[in-house]
Amino acid sequence: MGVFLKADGINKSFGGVQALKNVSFALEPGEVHALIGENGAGKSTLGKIIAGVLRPDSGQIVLDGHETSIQRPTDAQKLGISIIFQELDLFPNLTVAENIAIGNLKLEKSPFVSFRQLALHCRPFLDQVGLDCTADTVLKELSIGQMQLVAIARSLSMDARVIVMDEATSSLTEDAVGNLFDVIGQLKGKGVSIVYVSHKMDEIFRIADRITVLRDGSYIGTRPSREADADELIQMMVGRELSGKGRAEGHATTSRILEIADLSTDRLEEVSFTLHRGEVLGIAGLVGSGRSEIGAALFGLDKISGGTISLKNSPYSPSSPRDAVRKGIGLLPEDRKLMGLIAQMSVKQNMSLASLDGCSSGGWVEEAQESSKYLAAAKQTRLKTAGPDVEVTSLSGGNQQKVLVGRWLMVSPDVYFLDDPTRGVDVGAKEDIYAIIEELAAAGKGILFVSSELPELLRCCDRIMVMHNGRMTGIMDAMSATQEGIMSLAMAMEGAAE
Amino acid sequence: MKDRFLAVLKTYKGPLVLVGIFLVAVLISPRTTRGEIIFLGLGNLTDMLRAITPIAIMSLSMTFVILTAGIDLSVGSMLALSGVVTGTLLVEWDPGLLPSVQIGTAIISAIVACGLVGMLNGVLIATLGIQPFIVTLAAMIGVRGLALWFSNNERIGLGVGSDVAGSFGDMFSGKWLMIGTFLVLATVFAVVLRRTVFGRYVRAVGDNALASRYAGLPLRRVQIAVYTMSGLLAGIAGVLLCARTTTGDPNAGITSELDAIAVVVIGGTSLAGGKGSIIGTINGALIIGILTNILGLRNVDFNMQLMLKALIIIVAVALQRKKVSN
Amino acid sequence: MKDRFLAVLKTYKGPLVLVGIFLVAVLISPRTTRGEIIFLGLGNLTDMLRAITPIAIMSLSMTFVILTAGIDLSVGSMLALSGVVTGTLLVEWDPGLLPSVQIGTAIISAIVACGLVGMLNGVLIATLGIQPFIVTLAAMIGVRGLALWFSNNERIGLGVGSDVAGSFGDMFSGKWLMIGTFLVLATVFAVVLRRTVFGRYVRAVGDNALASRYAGLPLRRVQIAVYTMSGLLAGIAGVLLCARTTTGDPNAGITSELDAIAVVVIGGTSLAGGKGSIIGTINGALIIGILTNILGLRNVDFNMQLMLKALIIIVAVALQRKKVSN
Amino acid sequence: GGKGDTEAEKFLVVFSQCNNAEPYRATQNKRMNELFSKQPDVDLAIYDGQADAGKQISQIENAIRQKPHLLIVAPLQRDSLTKVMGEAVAAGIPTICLERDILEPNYTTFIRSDNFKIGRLAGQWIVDHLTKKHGEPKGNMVELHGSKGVEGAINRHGGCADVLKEHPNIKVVHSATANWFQPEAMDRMTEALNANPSGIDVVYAHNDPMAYGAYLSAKEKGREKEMVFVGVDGLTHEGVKYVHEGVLGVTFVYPLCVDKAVEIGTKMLRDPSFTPEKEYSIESSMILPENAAKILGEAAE
Ligand SMILES: Nc1ncnc2c1ncn2[C@@H]1O[C@H](COP(=O)(O)OP(=O)(O)OP(=O)(O)O)[C@@H](O)[C@H]1O
Ligand SMILES: Nc1ncnc2c1ncn2[C@@H]1O[C@H](COP(=O)(O)OP(=O)(O)OP(=O)(O)O)[C@@H](O)[C@H]1O
Ligand SMILES: [Mg+2]
Ligand SMILES: [Mg+2]
Repeated sequence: MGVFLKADGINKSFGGVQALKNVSFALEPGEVHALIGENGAGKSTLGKIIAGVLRPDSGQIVLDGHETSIQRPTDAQKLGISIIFQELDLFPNLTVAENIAIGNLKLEKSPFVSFRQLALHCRPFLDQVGLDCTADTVLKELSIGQMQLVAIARSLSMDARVIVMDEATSSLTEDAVGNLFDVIGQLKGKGVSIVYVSHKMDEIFRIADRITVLRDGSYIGTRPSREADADELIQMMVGRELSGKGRAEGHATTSRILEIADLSTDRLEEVSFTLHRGEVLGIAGLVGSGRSEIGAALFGLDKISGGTISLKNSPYSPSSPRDAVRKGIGLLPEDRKLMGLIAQMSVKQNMSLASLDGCSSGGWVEEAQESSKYLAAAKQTRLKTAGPDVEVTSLSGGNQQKVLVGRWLMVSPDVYFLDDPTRGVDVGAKEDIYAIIEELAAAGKGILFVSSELPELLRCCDRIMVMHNGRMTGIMDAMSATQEGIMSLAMAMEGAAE
Repeated sequence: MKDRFLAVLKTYKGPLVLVGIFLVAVLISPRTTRGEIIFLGLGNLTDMLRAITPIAIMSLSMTFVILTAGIDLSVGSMLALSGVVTGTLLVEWDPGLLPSVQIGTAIISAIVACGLVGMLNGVLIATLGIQPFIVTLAAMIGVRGLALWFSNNERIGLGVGSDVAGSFGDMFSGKWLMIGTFLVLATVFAVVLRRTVFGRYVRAVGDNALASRYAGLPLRRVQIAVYTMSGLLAGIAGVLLCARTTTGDPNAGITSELDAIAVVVIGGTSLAGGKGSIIGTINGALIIGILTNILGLRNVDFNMQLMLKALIIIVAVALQRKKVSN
Repeated sequence: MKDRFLAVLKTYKGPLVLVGIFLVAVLISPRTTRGEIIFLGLGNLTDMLRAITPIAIMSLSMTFVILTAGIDLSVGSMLALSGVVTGTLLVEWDPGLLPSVQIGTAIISAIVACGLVGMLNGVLIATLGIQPFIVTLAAMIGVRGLALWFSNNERIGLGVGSDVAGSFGDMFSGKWLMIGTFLVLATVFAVVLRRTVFGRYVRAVGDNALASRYAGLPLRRVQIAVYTMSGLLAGIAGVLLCARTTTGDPNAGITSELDAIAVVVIGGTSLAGGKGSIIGTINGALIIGILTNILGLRNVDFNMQLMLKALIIIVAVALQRKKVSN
Repeated sequence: GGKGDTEAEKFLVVFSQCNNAEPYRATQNKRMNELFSKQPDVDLAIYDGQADAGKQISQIENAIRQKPHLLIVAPLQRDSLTKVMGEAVAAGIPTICLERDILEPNYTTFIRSDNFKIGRLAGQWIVDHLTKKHGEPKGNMVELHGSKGVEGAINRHGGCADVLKEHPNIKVVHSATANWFQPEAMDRMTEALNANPSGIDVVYAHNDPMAYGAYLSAKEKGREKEMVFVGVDGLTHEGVKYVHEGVLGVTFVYPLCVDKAVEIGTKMLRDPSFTPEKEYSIESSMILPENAAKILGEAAE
């Protein structure tokens, strides 16, 4: 088949950073073309240029053999190009339907709005992505995974010929991903092309026809996915061989560090489990199953309405996150932009934020102490940064995540609650994070590890508990667990619970 | 059942606070010698509505401005400019036109002048990227100077005669005309906000500016439009106030920007943008209106009034606020 | 070379604007009969500094408040309260103490009273989760009422005699005392912001409150602290103003909250929180100070002054702003 | 005396006005400009204190530095300006204190008007009016105050209350603060009317715009004949006009003091042998329908 959309010799720089260097990229009709690379390789930038959100410094977008002049997002939309943004840029106070319709030239032809028509219009797309909520739900009431489904529905509703999906599945669970892949299959049948950006190799092999690799803003190569193998792709991405280690060694002891009995909150019902020193306990479940809520309860964010917690063998009931930190709990939040980063602070200041009490005397920041602790944590996380004093937002996603991991390393709590720590993180950085988790376990910490990716749970955890609808539906040994077993527990009570 | 009742209570907190204040006003209202509750008299209720009208009108467009995460501090000065322009064109201009034509010209000139100021605010905010607070603060200072300069530092009296100026005063100070103008404008603004694409853009821009840009919304045009509207409504409020007081006063409306903002915020609109409604703003205007009226009827000492007002604003807002979310 | 020069220009935009305004002031300053540039006279420069001192002092803590993404509209009223308390304790209180002890008591009471008001603001904001704008707006209204009530609606004159009140006026209105107080406070605030844990927290809270909460920062304590500081500094400014005007005036400081906020924003601090500096605020205070001074020296018509001020504020801020990013 | 050494040299006269943005003050400024402009060798500079004592002090300090031949100060507050005016006198600058008192006689001469006296005049007029109306001094009064804590409001109230306290049957049934503003006065008066459905005899407002606003509110309810409106200030195009139109029953001129100041000031500039009195008191005059027309006619010339 012929080339349908072509990006030719694209250059783009932000201040001093050259994000794309003479990158070319071709898309055929009806193909799913994966775009992969490490954090900061330039994938999102290329996607945004295709979608008209950014303008290239030089280079051309050619569509159907015609040069285009895409100046703004609406130009791209008119040409049939739509995009799902990595950072899910949606409108929290608008309804689901309004989020889907906004900026859609076809739906906004008339200056007046009919809610009924809008709801009718949105319904099929919501059904397609499997989002079970009414069209007039206000967006901020959804969980992050559900929001991602809204973003997908929005781009489907654009009737586009090209859809750029920038890490569209980063917060989705297996069933939602399966759903999405069915939709992609149908779209392919209609000749729609998909640019599929992801860090999840298994997904890429499942869905992509061809795979293009970017590294440090440069084009490295394109492979048909049938002929590609993971090791080669990883080598193309990182420019060196990466020794993906196997299953982590167990470090679990029998000394209990955290015991939860019949814990209930507004969104949890009678959850009980025990965490030991040196243990990595995985938490699996579907979108909205209440995994994050366990962290919220532990960290003093949600009011506990029932049950008991004991931490290091003494009763524990946190009054605030500050109290939780004091008592030895650290929480790495699921949304790093919203709940993690202080955008206008430097890398070092972001890292030391939670442990300033330890780098100060009499309220004065001891800069030397802060710097040395920072250096240690940066080293442990293998942080790539231009320096300690650059703004944190100038880092790539994976490195931003490492900054937040480093923040808790500097605090060194007894229990870590890691909520999807590898979300949107590239393969190299993922390995780094797995390694850190193992080091922590070896040091006798207790770790709760929430993830939507079952393979990584199976790989890193000693045991895995499964959540459904705010309840714990099972807990199993990771050695003997299977993906199928976990999925059935995650969905088992569907219907029965209602 | 009880749950449903609680849910309804939660959704309609604003109106409930209003009803509460209304009931308190009824209870503490003085009575006539015949035992009638003065507060509840039709005359008093409409007086109350009219008194709050200029602020309430400005708070409608202020709601839009605040929804875009902006603010307009210049409305008080524009109100004064409008009154001064109206007054001057009615009193010191003798074009030999039909009175109705002259009155029309005066009104339109005043409103357009304020609209232009508002548009200038919008253009500076949208194109230079300066914070709305600072642009409209500068406009508040500068336009006050302009109004004083234009009127030669003097109040322009329209008189109560039957000449052009006097008949303007008669025509446009009617209770129902003022209240009616507000009701029409409120309906228009409510419909625009909820039922038009523009209204959706207004809410979107303040909710998430980056996402708006990504969605290809005409960010700048939306900003320019809301500040222009703010100017136009300040102009209308100024014309009405000029008619009601039969005076174009260059010192009118000092601190009324704060009153208008307070009405919007008491109505539940967030200064962070994105969240709010015209119904809420009407609610806020009524809360302030009733409060001022009943304190006046009871002839409460002015200083005590100030302290009570502070207290009631806090309580009214505290009662409406959502539970502090995590 | 040229690049470096441009880079330096970009980093120091604020001071450059200041230098520009300074140079213009020198150029357009009137001269004495002996040809000396009046603006540059030491007496005039220090007068200029002293004139801006009360606002400048309040703008220091206002910087902290705004860095936490808050705002404090009540500083003008607290300034008045402080003056009234000082005045009353000096004039109407006769405890038979040593004059210096009485003066000390008066000053400390005034500052503490304002600190308590500020703390109340902070507590309401931090615990009830009401928007700072509305809490401090209510405080602005209520505290004005309190000051008027406390002073029985009257200005309290300290007199210029050699009694306790008079000697307080003499002692605390000195030019160097006022300027010195400001310099000391400015240094303290700059150091606190840059070098302490608390300063770090202030910036973090304003940048991303949710993230600060997730990092276990004492969000509420930080908020309560900055509003308390705001009260304390308004109190200090009020004491100095009272000494300088030898009057405790319950109507002092009307609209000075806007002046203080303007100084902070002209100094480059963002009202969205998280970004800003004390150096910037000092810069902003000097820009406003010089501007007011030179317009006064040239005796520009007041209305023209207002319009020029508006223009210059816009230009000063526009010149400092970062290039609007795509 | 001035320092007009050479004939060619101009006289510099500085007028420190406490707040330009007020019609009464604007009228003062205008009148002062008008009168001094008849003397081509006088340069008049008007400084605006913007209702801020600190600012006015700084401006006078500036003025002292320029060594004017005559300094006229309309002080914002009695206490605040005392010291700096003392400095002016000490620097040898002939200084006129205009209209408002300061603590010490730190001036060459004081040209005063007296709000307390005006309040008393108004009170007496009200007593006379009510006596005429009811045969004895009794009746109901509404009082609309200027801004709380401001000298004018305090003394215009105080003077009136001083007279009324002798007449316990004259009751103040409603007393509200309208901050000198007409729109606020209209709203406050509306509330007063609603709270008192009948029987208001007098409305005493601390300035004419408030009195006028009160009239408009009463007229709208058809009750303007029920009561009489008393104002203060008597600016030609406001108070005098209102009285002439029958809107106000009476208003009391708050003297501009400017004519006298220019007369005395001119002598001080030009006649080295002239020594002004320490104080000139300018009496208020009463504007009644009988004399309003004449004053309007004079002003129109
Ligand atoms: N708005 C911006 N301002 C400055 N630098 C930017 C901006 N956007 C991207 N960059 C930089 O450009 C480079 C490419 O970023 P991009 O977001 O395209 O990477 P990515 O491949 O999508 O990474 P990730 O896998 O983390 O999403 C990075 O170095 C990034 O820091
Ligand atoms: N702030 C909130 N207000 C109301 N409901 C919420 C809120 N946050 C989450 N929920 C709801 O609570 C339930 C549990 O959400 P939670 O985020 O814990 O799920 P999760 O298992 O962590 O899934 P995810 O993959 O989305 O993180 C969901 O039904 C979600 O919609
Ligand atoms: Mg990306
Ligand atoms: Mg979650």
